Amino acid sequence: QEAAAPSREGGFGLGREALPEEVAAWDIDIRPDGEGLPVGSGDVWTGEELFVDYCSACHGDFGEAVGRWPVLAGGFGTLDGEDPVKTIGSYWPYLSTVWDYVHRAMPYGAAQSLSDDEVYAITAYLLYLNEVVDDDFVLSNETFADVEMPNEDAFFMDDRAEVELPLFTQEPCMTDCTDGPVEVTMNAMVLDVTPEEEGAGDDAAEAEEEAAPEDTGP
Amino acid sequence: QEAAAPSREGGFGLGREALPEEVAAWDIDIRPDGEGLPVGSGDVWTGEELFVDYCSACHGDFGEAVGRWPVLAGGFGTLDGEDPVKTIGSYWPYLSTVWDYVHRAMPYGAAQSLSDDEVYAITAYLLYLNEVVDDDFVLSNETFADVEMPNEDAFFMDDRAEVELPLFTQEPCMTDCTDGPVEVTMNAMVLDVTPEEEGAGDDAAEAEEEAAPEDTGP
Amino acid sequence: GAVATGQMVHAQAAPDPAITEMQPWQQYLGAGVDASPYGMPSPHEAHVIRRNVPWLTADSVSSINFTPLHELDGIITPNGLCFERHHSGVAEVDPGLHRLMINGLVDTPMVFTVEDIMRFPRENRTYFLECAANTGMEWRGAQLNGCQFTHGMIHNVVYTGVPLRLLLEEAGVRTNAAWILPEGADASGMTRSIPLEKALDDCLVATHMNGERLRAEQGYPMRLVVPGWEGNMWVKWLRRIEVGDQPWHHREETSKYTDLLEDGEARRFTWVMDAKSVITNPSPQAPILHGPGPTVITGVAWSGRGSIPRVDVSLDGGQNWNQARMSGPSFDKSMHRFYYEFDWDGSPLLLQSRAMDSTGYVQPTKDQLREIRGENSIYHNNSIQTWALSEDGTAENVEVG
Amino acid sequence: GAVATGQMVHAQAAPDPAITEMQPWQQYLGAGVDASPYGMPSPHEAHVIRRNVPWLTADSVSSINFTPLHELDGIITPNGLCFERHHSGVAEVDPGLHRLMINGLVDTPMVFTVEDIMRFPRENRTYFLECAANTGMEWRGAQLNGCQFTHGMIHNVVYTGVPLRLLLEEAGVRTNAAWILPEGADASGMTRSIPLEKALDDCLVATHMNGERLRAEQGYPMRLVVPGWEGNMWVKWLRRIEVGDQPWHHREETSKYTDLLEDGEARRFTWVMDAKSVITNPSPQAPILHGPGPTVITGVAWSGRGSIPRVDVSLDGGQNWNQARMSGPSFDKSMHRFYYEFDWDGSPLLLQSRAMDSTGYVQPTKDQLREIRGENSIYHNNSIQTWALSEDGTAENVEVG
Ligand code: HEC
Ligand code: HEC
Ligand SMILES: [Ca+2]
Ligand SMILES: [Ca+2]
Ligand SMILES: [Ca+2]
Ligand SMILES: [Ca+2]
Ligand SMILES: [Ca+2]
Ligand SMILES: [Ca+2]
Ligand SMILES: [Co+2]
Ligand SMILES: [Co+2]
Repeated sequence: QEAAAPSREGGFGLGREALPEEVAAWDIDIRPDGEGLPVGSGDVWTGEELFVDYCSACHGDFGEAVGRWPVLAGGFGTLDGEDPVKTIGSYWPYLSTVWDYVHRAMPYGAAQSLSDDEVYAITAYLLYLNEVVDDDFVLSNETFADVEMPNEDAFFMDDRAEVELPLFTQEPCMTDCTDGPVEVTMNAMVLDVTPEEEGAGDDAAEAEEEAAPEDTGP
Repeated sequence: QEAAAPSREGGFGLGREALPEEVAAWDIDIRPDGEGLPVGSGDVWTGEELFVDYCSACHGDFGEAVGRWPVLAGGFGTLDGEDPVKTIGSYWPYLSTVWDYVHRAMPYGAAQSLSDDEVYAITAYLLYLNEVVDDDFVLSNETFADVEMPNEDAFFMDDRAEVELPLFTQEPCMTDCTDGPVEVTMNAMVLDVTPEEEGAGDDAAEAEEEAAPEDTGP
Repeated sequence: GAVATGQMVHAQAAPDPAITEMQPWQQYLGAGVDASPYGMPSPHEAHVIRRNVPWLTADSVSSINFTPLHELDGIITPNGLCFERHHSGVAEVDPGLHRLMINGLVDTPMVFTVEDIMRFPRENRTYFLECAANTGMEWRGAQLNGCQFTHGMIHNVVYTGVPLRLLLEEAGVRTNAAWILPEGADASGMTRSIPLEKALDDCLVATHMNGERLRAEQGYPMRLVVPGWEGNMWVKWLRRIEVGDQPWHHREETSKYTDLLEDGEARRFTWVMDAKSVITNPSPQAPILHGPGPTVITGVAWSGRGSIPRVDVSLDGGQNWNQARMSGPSFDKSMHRFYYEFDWDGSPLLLQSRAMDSTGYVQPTKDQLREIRGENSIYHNNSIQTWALSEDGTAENVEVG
Repeated sequence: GAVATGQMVHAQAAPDPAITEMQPWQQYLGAGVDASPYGMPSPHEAHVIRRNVPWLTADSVSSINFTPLHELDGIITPNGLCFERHHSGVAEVDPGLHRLMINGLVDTPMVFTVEDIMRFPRENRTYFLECAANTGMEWRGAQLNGCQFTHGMIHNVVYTGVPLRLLLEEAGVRTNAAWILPEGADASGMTRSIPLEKALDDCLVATHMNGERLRAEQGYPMRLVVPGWEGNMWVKWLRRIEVGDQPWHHREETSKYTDLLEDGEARRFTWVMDAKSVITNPSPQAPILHGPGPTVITGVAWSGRGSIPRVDVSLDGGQNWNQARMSGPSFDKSMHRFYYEFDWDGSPLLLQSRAMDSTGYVQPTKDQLREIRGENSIYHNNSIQTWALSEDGTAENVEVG
């Protein structure tokens, strides 16, 4: 590999200092400890109204989702089953992520169109839908720290280095590696969910319900 | 560099033997020693008629060329001057090249449409235009070997290895390499023959006559 | 046809008209040099395209398409065929209005224009970008019938870019800094937390791919390059980098890109892409049409931990293995091409490839991975793929046991 | 602006609306993954195209266009921008009707289909292809104002192909064979004589370029690759290879591609491309727009005799030289990228680059070449190029003395 492109002592003097207004315009990220949260608040009922107006067309009135749009509520107790339903309530470890994401990216197609108070209200409603708060809850920059997300402790740091690497870093077998000849145990052609090369075969669409694993989208 | 893709002793057994008719259909190349020439013949006057019909629109009745199409005749004594005119007569070392090229590629846009006798006749006419033969000459596979091209002996094998490499393979100078500061001696903008990036500036077209060096096409 | 090494397989009864008859292109003039200022593939290759799987996502805007690996060779993915994954569609950024801001734990918050970025020293590096969800549809069994769909969330590109380190040095990183948060200018405002150590090591702010400016769908005018790490982190349309002392745990590193295990617990921050390989030819979309005899098996392999000195190929579903021939340059965290030439006798085969990377890591079987991770983790399926080749040369995505 | 190393050059009076106002792409959805099955560059890069010089040739069909070197970075030329040189236009060959014949001094004359070729072992190699006439318009003085036109008859591509050696072995080359004559399937029936030694050494019959199938204008479905040798020999739409004991002295190696010297004699068979380099940025089509201060000079260098370990850059027309920084992989007979970063003080400069190849050959000045070759040889002008950079950042093609 070639040498890295050289640094210059004291920098190159390129670019310019960002003005405070500019940083304020773009610095919208929120952290689990609440860093980044603006002053503001919103209650569950206000949130419900906003959600029905702006969100339910895709996510359903109760976060149950319409069609294949994301499910936002429920799914408790499914994570260790056959068909895990990962929602804000069942899966998300931090409340800050909800506020940050709704504010930055939703409603889909009109990102950053919600006011801070609206985001507080919608987030409160999403907590309510997920049974994390009662219907009289008011989410604000001040109550934010009181909310604990149910699944926070289920996350742990990548441990592949300890758990997998020793297993998978061994001299590979070259001959007679299996107990005799191997057999086919499952065929993709049985499922028939692959898009056809030519024309509009609607096999795939038909197969959706039966075959598409929940939430295997990238 | 990686190792070369491996040969296989006795070959791979891929492809198939070409049939004689197939080789005959494609094996059209002619060599200076006449190898490849079909039996046939044509005279200068027949050649003139064919040339006027099929070739003169681009190359002119006498090979003098129309516009920027290639000049095919004349140019004698120009090779060591300021504006060399390289034609069949002034430059080409071998007669076989004329036969091969006219047969393979001309007339431009209707390649390989001429019969062998037509190619013999046209080639005879091109030799006549270039003062290599008299007007009663008949070119055939048999008279072919009698023709000597005037400039044959002017060609010699690439001698850069001996003439240039020793000169240009020396430790390069890094400081004070010239007799003091250097000056601009010629500017491209004076010529103004570069196509414009936007729009149809016709500077280039205007500049053609004055600036385009004869025969610098690639 | 009979297998015949070292002797003619076919004999020709009559002359082939493709030879004895003059084809139009041998006689008439073709298009001139002003016809295609920016060229496109031959019309005969019109089937070589990115394809999407409509049922995978709710719409085609927050969705993915797939690189046609089975139509490519060597290690470079042409820009027009690099798979796309967007969360709010292709941002059509006007480069004159694009800015890159660095803020947070820095001495001076900074703003750079595209032109500013082009004044820094730059590097040229070849890296694969693999979506962590590549092969994700295959955890529970053989599902999609074609390596474009099973393995096509990957591309391999030569980037030209400025080391992120130089830009961070320009702002002056504070001593308590430990993480960065790159952010995209698209409507999804894509963000990921990346350890500062990686940011200062080999990340690039890329402006060019495969020689030309970045394509819009790959982040024009600038994207982050995070060598060897999952594609979602390679933030496109990069507009801001915040420096901080803690990770942000944003949506793409909590709701998504965490790996759910069978007991309901989940790995987070699984950044590195494990070593992986796939046979691209033959494969379900690229059957063997020539019958028995000399046959080229080829495929690609890569590792987020280094290079790929070796790939093995099995014809019998993993019982026995043969070392493949590696071809083309071997770069760290880049795709590698392998070939295995053999005489096919026309009998059914179970084709597999197995990559070994420069750390000695050997690509596992799907069962080995399932043992540790279950079937619900979606991401990071780097297991060995099996294609069942039948007597007629067609290939199918299967599992074996 | 003042030159200021290590301190902010610009201060911003008022907030930049590009930041404080929401841009449409930050809010609304862009195109989905089904919009561009084969992608194209951003509309903002629509000026990055191959260009031709209408007055150079009688028509645009037997003509040439030029790679926009000043818009590219790294060493790969994207397929859509590889310069084109045709003698009868782009042959639109139907691959199903394409054949490759080998005849002449062989044990068995052979016919191969495209599919047959794909069954041989193949290699991946990166090579430059330079037309021998590249820079040919500059022999008598500075003429064309832009490196696209002065140096753009070159591209650098990763090829996948079968060693020609394997195909010749299949036919069985007779002991008296010494030359081959590759022939194209286009209407010019392009032919060149190549020594058998080169044919058996490193020539490829290429089927892919930069990962995908060859483009029509580059010889689809197969072209000859003749590493380090002049582009005219890389026969496109390759349909036949005759093996013989003498060269053919065909039109492209007598009338053309012979180098006329001042005394009227001419060199023939000048195959190897000498070491060469050019600064691509700044250059006449790519002025410096940012004013004084940190500036990146970049360019490309190559040699038909090996690799390029070193390029020097002069700011004063060749009086003094500075070693440039090489970047990207260094392959034999491939393009190399160099950078020279410096602080421009805003004064006029005379920019030059000088390549040194792995054999120790140093790129000569134009006067050095003229001394030996005169001004009439058209081909093989590998001399040092000068750009005059003025105070306003524009650059002009000049000669110096
Ligand atoms: C037109 C459809 C649509 C509308 C309306 C919409 N969303 Fe979404 N939502 C989506 C899509 C699509 C995604 C996934 C985006 C991606 O690919 O990253 C999503 C993702 C989400 C997620 C993350 C889900 C997860 O599991 O990671 C949340 C939370 C969310 N939306 C909340 C909202 C809220 C709140 C609103 C209204 C203010 C809203 N959405 C309006 C389509 C919509
Ligand atoms: C429509 C224009 C046109 C016509 C008609 C035409 N030619 Fe040409 N000729 C050309 C062009 C263009 C070239 C150069 C082709 C190339 O780029 O290789 C050429 C090249 C040649 C050359 C080689 C010139 C050199 O200096 O290398 C010869 C000889 C020639 N033509 C002979 C003929 C003959 C004989 C005919 C008629 C049978 C003919 N041409 C008809 C356009 C034409
Ligand atoms: Ca922040
Ligand atoms: Ca399970
Ligand atoms: Ca907790
Ligand atoms: Ca012959
Ligand atoms: Ca002279
Ligand atoms: Ca003689
Ligand atoms: Co991960
Ligand atoms: Co030459």
